Amino acid sequence: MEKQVLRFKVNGDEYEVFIHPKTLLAEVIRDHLGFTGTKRGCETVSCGACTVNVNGRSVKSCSVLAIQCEGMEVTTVEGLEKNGKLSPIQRAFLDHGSYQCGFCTPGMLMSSTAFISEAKNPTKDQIKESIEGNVCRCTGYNSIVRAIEAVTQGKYKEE
Amino acid sequence: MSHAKYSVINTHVHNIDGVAKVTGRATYTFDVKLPGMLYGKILRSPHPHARIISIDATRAMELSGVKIVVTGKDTLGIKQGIWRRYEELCDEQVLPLEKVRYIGEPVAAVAAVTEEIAEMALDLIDVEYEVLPAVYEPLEAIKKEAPTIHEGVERNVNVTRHIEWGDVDEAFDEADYIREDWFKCSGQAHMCMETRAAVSSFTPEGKLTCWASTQSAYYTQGLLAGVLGLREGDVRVLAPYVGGGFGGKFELDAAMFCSAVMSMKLFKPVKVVFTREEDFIASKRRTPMFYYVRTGIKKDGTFCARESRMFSNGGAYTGMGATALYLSGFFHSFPYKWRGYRYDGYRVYTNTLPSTSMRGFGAPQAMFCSEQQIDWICADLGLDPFEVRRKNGHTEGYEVPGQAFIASCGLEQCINEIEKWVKAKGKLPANRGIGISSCGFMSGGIFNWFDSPYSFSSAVITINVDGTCELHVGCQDIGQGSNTTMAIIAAETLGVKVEDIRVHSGDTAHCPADLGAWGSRQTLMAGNAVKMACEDAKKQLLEFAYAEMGINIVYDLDIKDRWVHIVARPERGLPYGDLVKKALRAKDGQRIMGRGYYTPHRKGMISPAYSYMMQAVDAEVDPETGKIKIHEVMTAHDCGQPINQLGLVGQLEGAASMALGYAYLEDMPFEDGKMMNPNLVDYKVIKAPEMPEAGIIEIDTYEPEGPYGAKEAGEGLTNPTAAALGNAIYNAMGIQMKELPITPERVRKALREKKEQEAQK
Amino acid sequence: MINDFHYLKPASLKEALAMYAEHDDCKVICGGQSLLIVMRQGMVAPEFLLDIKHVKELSYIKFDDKDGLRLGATTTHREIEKSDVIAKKYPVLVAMEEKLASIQTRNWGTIGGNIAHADPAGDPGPVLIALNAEIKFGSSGGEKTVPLDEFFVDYFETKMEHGDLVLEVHVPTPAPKSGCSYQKFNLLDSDMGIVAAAASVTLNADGTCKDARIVLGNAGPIPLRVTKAEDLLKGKKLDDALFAEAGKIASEEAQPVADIHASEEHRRHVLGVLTKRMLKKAFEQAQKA
Amino acid sequence: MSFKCPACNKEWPNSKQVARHMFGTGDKAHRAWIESQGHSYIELLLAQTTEAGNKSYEILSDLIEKAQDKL
Repeated sequence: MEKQVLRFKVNGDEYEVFIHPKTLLAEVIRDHLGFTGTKRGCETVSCGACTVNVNGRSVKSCSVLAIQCEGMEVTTVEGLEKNGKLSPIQRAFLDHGSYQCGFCTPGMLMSSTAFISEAKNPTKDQIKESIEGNVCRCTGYNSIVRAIEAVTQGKYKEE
Repeated sequence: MSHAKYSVINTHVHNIDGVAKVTGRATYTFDVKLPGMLYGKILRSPHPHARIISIDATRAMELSGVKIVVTGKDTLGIKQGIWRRYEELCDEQVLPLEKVRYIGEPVAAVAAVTEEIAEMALDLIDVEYEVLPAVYEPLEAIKKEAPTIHEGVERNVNVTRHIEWGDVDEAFDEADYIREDWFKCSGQAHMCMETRAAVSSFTPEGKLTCWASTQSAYYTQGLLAGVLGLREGDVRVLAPYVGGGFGGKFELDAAMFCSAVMSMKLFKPVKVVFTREEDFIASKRRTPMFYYVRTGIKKDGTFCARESRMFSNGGAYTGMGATALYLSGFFHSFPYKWRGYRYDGYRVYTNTLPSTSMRGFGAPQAMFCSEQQIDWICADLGLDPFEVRRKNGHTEGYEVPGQAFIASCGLEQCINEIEKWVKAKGKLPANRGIGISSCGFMSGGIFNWFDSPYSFSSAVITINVDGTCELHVGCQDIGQGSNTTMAIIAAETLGVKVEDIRVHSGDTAHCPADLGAWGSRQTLMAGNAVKMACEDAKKQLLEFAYAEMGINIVYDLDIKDRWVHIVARPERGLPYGDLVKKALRAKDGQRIMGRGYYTPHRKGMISPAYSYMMQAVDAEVDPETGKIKIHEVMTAHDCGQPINQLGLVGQLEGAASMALGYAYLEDMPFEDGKMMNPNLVDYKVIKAPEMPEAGIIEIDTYEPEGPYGAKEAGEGLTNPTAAALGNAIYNAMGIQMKELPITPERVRKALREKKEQEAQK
Repeated sequence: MINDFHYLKPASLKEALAMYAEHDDCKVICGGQSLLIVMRQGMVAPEFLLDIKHVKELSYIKFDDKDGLRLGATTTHREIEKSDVIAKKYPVLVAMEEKLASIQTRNWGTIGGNIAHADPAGDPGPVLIALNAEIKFGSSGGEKTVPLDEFFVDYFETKMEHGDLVLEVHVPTPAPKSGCSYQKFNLLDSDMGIVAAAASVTLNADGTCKDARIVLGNAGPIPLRVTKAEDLLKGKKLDDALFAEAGKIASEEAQPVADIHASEEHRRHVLGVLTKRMLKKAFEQAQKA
Repeated sequence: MSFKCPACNKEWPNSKQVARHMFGTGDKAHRAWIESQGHSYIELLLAQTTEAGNKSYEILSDLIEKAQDKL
């Protein structure tokens, strides 16, 4: 019940927040730090819109207590872009029209980013499974899969 | 071919909102945060039908942090509805005064300093109900003994629709074969990723600003003004980025209404966001329909007559259901020529979640019945389903008697292309089959039940000194990419590049009124308005060009890729940017401004233009478990001249995923009026692993009424899929699926029945 | 909305056990992938929450040919899925993990947490029981090791008492000429099973069945061993007819409960089909092994 | 010749279209006229859906035709 201090890194910067232990990572990211790129679309850890990366691994930030991330490195969609240069997967999303309403896009990008970082020439099915924790109601996923595929095939380089 | 003709249209153009969306910069109503903002929550009815005896908020108000609790008594109690023109169809008080009619209906709303406190306060509001008998199914609700849901509405019949042409009975007499079937089509949740959300801010000068997740800022403005007793002009609605709509977000919802009511009492901003569960149980849904279909046909495959009866489960209120009732009946005749056609549609009130429009607008249900029955008839008579569809299909210049005129129609080419594709697949392994289904859809409804005094679409384009343009449109981008489509049309018309156009939309204070994003209307209607506005501006520019270039007035001038030139002598001209500077000077500094609008006239009863398509679904059934695997979807599609290449592919694939979900996954089971799966664990939307390849074959036609020959693309694509899957399963296993969704259990049941029948023979 | 709680963060296993022992109304969180959902629904509202996510001693994957596989309780699903040695020696575990929820959940959720949650629809239970796994749990008072198929007591209930933590899962080295396979029946690839079946088969030198285990998922209050079906196979030369017969018996032994996703009849039927198929698959692996 | 709606006097080329208009409108005035002819609006309406054919519309158009000279 007593608040506690949480020290961790978000998008490369040190943050110190004073929170109730019950506060979810998603709440700290959106409400305390104002990184509203991260969305929320359900209460059942089903939709993946809140996906962020913790120490390079994708997690659903609505299913993680922020306090558990003490000392860890969190990356949100705002952290993919480096001084105005978009990351390969972001550019691939643009080229392939891998978004429509855009509400699931930040989560999709974070799942893809984590997957791409560890995938060695994955199959189409592996790519599809890499985003099966993320719901998109608009695109039918195929354009997202094509974008991830293009990046894993080395068609997009870091700028 | 079109590429040669156009420099922007149907080329690879990034969505103009793309960067905002892939970097997290795009802010939705869900993200809006204002200084001093309070958070609202809604108390909902646990009963499907009950009289509200009393509401006591004393305990809630004692909770520290709670600012207000409002009930129906704190509102003007106005019964509202999107069918504003017809009083009897305005039947919904968002906060009801006397009684609740479905589980989840709002009863009271709280605003507090935090969302958590507001949620706690809900448990401290004491409501006394008198529970009333309830009814959940339309065929029960029309019985004499059924409870009355809306006073004075006999037998709970909400709206009826009769469509008829030709002498139906005579046409049936000519038929060699008549087949009758009953079908049951389920509901479906829109399941927008962004749940219903609104932030309202009312200020002492008596003006309301409302950020809303809506498909039509203009409708929201009109409806809010109506229920709050404000002038439309004093209500400003902002629809920033919208996280999906699919037909569920252009009525007045409880987030908009309750936030506004509370803000008006507190003079503070109030934010209300639905939880996913609220979005399931208390928004609205695709209309569940019972269809009786009787079709008469000649031995040679000529269609004679069709007669259909349809009961739809309207739920507690009208919403857009009245339109769905009509369109379902109309598109049930599509895309074929019937000598006699008769449809009687009945929308019946029940004590369930109200049903309304959803992508396809009643047509997916209608096609599920029609396109399957046609295949069964073909099997009964040994006819070729492709041939029969070709023989009876709409053609250019056909008039649907008294209903519609078909100016462009690529149906036959669609059928030919899909036939080729299917034949090329050759023989399939056991338990696997391909099903086909064809249909058409409208490019915007021409009806004005909202009673808008404004033209259906409007646009204003203003040219800055450097040649960049501000394009103001009222049409709403909800993810389908209309802002990009409008930018493309503007750039093509004006002869500039897409990056020269900044699109302003989703703000009633700055953008001209427009009916918004529904009925596949924006590309054609808003597109025409944008084209007209840009032609207006271009004409003004070219007047200066003639003077500037001092050429013979018989020459034609044009602008392409920022180059103003003589059409016959393209090398002779001047840069567009220079011309704009000169024109500005010549007009005493007035900016060049073009205006355009579109209002349909003499375009029949439904729509100015119709898209056509045929779709094939390749699916496999596990004969032991009944589980369905979709291998591939292929669609041949006539949307006139494609405008936005990437957007079109996205619409096709998105429609396929939503329509496949409707066909075999998504269901909204109710028990005693309670939805049993109001969450994303139990409500099954398709995910990446289930999504098959969904290809598209574009059939180029030219629609004279559309901008650059364009018509609808995206919504209609939801129509054929359920039927195509049904036909695939019929071809694979010889079973007829008459109920949606096609679940493994239903497949097994059908397989069992088939075995039993064969055993009897 | 999550109720308030006191947050306990032990630095070591010893401290964790001590803290758990001295706090009565206390729940343990590690990945929390199941716990936080029920806490958000207010169904679980402990006064204390003991976080063992950072107890490093419990996070390990050890294997040697004699002893077999040892998984520390806080090992994540994703670590198991990505382990080369597990892929080589226990491919069925990797296959099971690949279909367990989503990558995000597997990245944060742990094997110990999953088993302690004791959801009869959980994936690891049936597979590990088919592999003859045993589980070690303990409190400040001492440790116990029991076969996993004796660990589950009822829906969301295990043999563990207050103060007990899951410590380790031990999977023996697979016997020669044995195979094991698992499949769940669901509508979406990432869903829990509407029902599921795991089967393991071990053959004698002469090719007859030495041992068989059949464990059903979401077919009763616990991961359900269907011993009648198992006994049918032992000592026999296995063939499709026997697999089908075993499937029939399994579907009769099962105790599935109907919900909106499937009737009891459909669940029983599919359990029979899955049992038949998994036995055949396990048998074919055993022949190859 | 054209046919008038006995309730609101709107005109159509044939009586079936008038019947359709009366069912479609279904407001008090139109219901009242149908009731005055000894029929129940709602019963006719439901008969139209629960039975094949077009009986209700035929019954109503007959009534409308008979009523024409009185208009």
